[in-house]
Amino acid sequence: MKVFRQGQPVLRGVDLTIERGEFVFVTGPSGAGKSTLLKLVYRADTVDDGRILFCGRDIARLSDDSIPHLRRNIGVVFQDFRLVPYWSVFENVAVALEVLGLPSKIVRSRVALALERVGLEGRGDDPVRVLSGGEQQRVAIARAIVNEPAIVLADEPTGNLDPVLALDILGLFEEIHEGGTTVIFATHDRTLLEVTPRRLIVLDDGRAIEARAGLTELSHALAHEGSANDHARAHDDVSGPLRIPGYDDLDEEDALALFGPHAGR
Amino acid sequence: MKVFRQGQPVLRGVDLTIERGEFVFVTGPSGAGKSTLLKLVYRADTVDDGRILFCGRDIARLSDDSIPHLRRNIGVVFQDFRLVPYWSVFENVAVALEVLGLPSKIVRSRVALALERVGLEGRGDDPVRVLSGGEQQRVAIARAIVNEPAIVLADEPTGNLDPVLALDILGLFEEIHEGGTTVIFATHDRTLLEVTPRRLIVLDDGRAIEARAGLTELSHALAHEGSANDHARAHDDVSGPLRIPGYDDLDEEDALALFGPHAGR
Amino acid sequence: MLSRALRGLRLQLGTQLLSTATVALALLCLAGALLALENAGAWTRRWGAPVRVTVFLTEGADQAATESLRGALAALPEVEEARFVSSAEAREALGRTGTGDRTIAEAPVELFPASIELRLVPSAVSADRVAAVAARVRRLPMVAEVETYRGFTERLSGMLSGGRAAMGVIAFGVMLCVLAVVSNTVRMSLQARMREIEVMRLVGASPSYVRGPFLLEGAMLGALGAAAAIVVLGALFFTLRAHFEASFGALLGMHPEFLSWGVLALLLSGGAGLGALGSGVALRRGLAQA
Amino acid sequence: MLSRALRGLRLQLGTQLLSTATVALALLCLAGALLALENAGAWTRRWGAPVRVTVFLTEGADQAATESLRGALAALPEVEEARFVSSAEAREALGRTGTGDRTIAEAPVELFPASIELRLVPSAVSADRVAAVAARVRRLPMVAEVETYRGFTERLSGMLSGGRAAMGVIAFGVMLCVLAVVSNTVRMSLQARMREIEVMRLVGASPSYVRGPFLLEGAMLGALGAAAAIVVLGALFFTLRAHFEASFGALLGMHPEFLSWGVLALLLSGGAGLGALGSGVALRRGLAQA
Ligand SMILES: Nc1ncnc2c1ncn2[C@@H]1O[C@H](COP(=O)(O)OP(=O)(O)OP(=O)(O)O)[C@@H](O)[C@H]1O
Ligand SMILES: Nc1ncnc2c1ncn2[C@@H]1O[C@H](COP(=O)(O)OP(=O)(O)OP(=O)(O)O)[C@@H](O)[C@H]1O
Ligand SMILES: [Mg+2]
Ligand SMILES: [Mg+2]
Repeated sequence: MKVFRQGQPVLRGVDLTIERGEFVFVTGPSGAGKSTLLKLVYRADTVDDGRILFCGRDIARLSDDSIPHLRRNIGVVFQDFRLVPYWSVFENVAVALEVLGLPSKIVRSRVALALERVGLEGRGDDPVRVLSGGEQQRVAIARAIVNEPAIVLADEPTGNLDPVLALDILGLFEEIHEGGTTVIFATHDRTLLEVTPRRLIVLDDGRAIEARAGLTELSHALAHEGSANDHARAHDDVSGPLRIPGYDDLDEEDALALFGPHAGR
Repeated sequence: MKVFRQGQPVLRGVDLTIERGEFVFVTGPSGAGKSTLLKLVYRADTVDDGRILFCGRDIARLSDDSIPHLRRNIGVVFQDFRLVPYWSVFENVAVALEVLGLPSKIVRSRVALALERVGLEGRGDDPVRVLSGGEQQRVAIARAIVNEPAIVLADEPTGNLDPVLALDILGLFEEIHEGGTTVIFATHDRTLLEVTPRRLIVLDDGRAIEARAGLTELSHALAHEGSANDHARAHDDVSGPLRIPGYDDLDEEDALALFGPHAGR
Repeated sequence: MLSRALRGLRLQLGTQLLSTATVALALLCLAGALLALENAGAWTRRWGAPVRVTVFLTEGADQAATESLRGALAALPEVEEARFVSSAEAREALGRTGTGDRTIAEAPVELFPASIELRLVPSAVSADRVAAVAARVRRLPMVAEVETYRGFTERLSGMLSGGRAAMGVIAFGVMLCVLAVVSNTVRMSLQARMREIEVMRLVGASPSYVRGPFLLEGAMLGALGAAAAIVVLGALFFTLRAHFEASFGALLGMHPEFLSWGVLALLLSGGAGLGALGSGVALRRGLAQA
Repeated sequence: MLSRALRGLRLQLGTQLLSTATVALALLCLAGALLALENAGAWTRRWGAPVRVTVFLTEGADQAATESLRGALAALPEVEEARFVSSAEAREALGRTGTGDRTIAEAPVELFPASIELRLVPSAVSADRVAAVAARVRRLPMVAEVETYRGFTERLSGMLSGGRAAMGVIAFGVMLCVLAVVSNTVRMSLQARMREIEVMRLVGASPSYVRGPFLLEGAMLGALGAAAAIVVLGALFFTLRAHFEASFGALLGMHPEFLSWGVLALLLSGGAGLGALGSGVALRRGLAQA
């Protein structure tokens, strides 16, 4: 449960389990708490009540020292991009590898690859300040995927892209997902929800409703407040854990440091 | 014509006339130059070649002293919001009225009205830093419309909003338009283009293609590169004027100062 | 405008306090230099001008003639006071200034000629004028010699005015530094707020509308810094003066004075001006960008 | 890490230069205070210790006995040099130090007793030790009186050590100010770059990874400021000294010295340390937020 304003919790009674290697859409009206949910996962914010489990560990109770290890395994596309305006495109993407201490040769080749994947080849030297909205968004995406994290959290990653490019980018996330990465994709764009029959979580009024088979059921779920649809489950006001279980591809040392074999629930 | 990179002009051969009180959609792929086109109109950027006429005056040749007068008649929703993070919602909206020197009582009531129209009543005291993406976008919209300008330029004003809210906001712009305001609305969102049969300008590869009747023809135009469609006109590489003629509702003194009767073409 | 300026100060209180502290330190340097300069000036006036002339009388000059000479000398416009010093008094005075050498005190009185000590009006004299008076007096019958202490006075005066010039150079250098620092500080504290300026410009604020509160803010910041500097310097000065009055007073032969009200007012307004100037410079950049 | 720090310096060159200038001014104050303190210290040592003793001989003391006395005095461990001053020499010396009074030069030689001037080893003496020696010497047959200049020396010494204490207080105050200003300046120049810190934290940089280059940057900035301050102070000092050597040298009785290499190194490392400290304080905030 997360409360910002007295008596109006943003998220309450959210009880979700996201399996390793899943691809989940999160949607819901503006201000429903999508970004807040993602923030809780990468520990930019902490829950007021309840638990978030990642590999059996409660993220909310991670020590400050472990947060960097957590974040290195999570790639985030921020809704407001969070780029450094006076850094070049290259520097903005490379920073995600540099913090891992990789040699600059590897950094260069992997950044170039990531920029190519988002369609920004040859723009590496421009300062991000001068890029168009869509281009900045793609820089943010490149940064999130460049270190091949275990989970990618994408908060509205196609909001500034035209439909064709949005589908391309969705394809990119699908590709990443095929490599075993878990993707949590928050979006408003119904077109995207329509094209892929992925698991869908609708946040509304602080609750999570599940709609498993795309838009038709979503409309249904929204119209009937999730009660008439047998795929959608409305939850009580009881806070429960959001489970995101362990991954094999965590880098060994971090995984050990973070999720030791004796770490209980 | 606007050139950022040698040999690759962003806009070329754009020859548009937008009538007083029109409602125009501008669309096109990411990086096509939509934001740049709008920037040229509110003089955040200047053309390298060609003219932009507003009430018969060339905006590109306005003296620096006249720019504020121009901007007071134009409300802009910026793609990246351009809000001051540590100001409250109220202050961010009120600034557009304060620069006009309006008394604070009027400022308060008009800001409250604008916030109500975008669905943010009661959020006036929160710093915008803590707002969700969609809420920030609505603050930006409120600021653009609060002083009832002659033209509203909206750059991707629904990118962070859910479909229902996006339609609401489109309705808000329609409402403003009905009051005689010219609206230029840049968007990627096909749903919005579908619901209203407005004039549509597609920017692609530096040229402007007109598609007058919504999405069907737009798809057509995109597929055939604008040549097979008789509503769409492809232009030569010749730069021409973008005309935005005079409005009656300009505030008298500014209009005089800016667009004196003897001001030629 | 004032309310907008105050709002700015309030919102960025931390940063503003930091800049005020920096400005205060810079101005403290300046005020300190000025203080030293002003006191050095007073000292120079006190010691630099030839204000003392000793007229040595011939041996056995009679009492009445001596007295009439003293009267005549006292009547000169340049002379403030003329005092007769007898041989015995002279011996005693010399014994006092010596380094405890009792021998002088035991020397026969005749060794020390009587004299008339003239104290001149400091404002009325120049070295030339004194030399002319000395030449005239020297020709009188009872006068053995006239000592104008010219060498000593000139050396001291040269040294002091040299010191004063050095102080002036330092004060000027400090002033330049302070100007740079104050305007830089205000600039830095503005840099964090470029977004505000940009937004105001984008919604159609005229440059002067944007500039007003920021200039006022800079001026307030500068004045505050100056006030803090004055308070600190004053506290330091008066504490130290009370403590070392005796010794330094004896050494310098004068009472060190704090900065005059005029200079204080100048410092305050200078601080405000510098703050506004710094804001102005910073704004020119910010306004050009937005 | 160095390359990242250098990149930071390069990207924000303007701001960084501004802060360096501010740091330099602040450290200039400190270095100036230290310079004054060091010279005052030297002056105190030079004038504060009773290093001169005059042994006045009785009239008509014979040459051989005087010479043997001189030898005995010179053999004392505290005495560096013992010099015999004849009556004629004493008269001449007194005439020289006087203010042009020719009378003394004409006084009979007998008035001025012969003496032995002792120069003591400054490091070996204390006021008590000198008093003890004086008492012992005074009991010798040929000695009329022993002058230790005690009153004068004590007053001067008290005054000087008072002045030195005042300087120390000022230097300490300046140091506190400088500490505040340097760390504030580095903080301000960091504030514009919080976005960088935030981004690095969000992509999983450990606090120490973020901190490293910023600390290094702060240290380089502080050291650069200190170097600038030293260069400016040095230029000022040597120019002024060359100019006023003669007059001040005569007045102070010593040759003013520039800061020693040790103090210079201390200043440099102090500047670097302060810069790093300022960065550290700023970062603690920044890291807490991100
Ligand atoms: N730090 C905060 N303090 C107060 N309120 C907050 C804070 N952070 C978020 N909120 C509020 O919580 C609500 C949910 O925010 P959140 O960003 O999660 O919404 P969202 O689902 O991402 O919406 P959008 O689609 O518009 O981005 C919003 O009303 C927002 O104003
Ligand atoms: N100041 C600049 N310097 C260099 N290139 C620039 C500058 N401003 C814009 N560009 C480039 O011009 C192109 C058009 O930018 P613009 O912002 O107009 O695109 P857009 O149509 O708004 O795209 P989007 O839908 O992604 O917002 C982009 O490739 C952008 O990188
Ligand atoms: Mg959000
Ligand atoms: Mg754009």
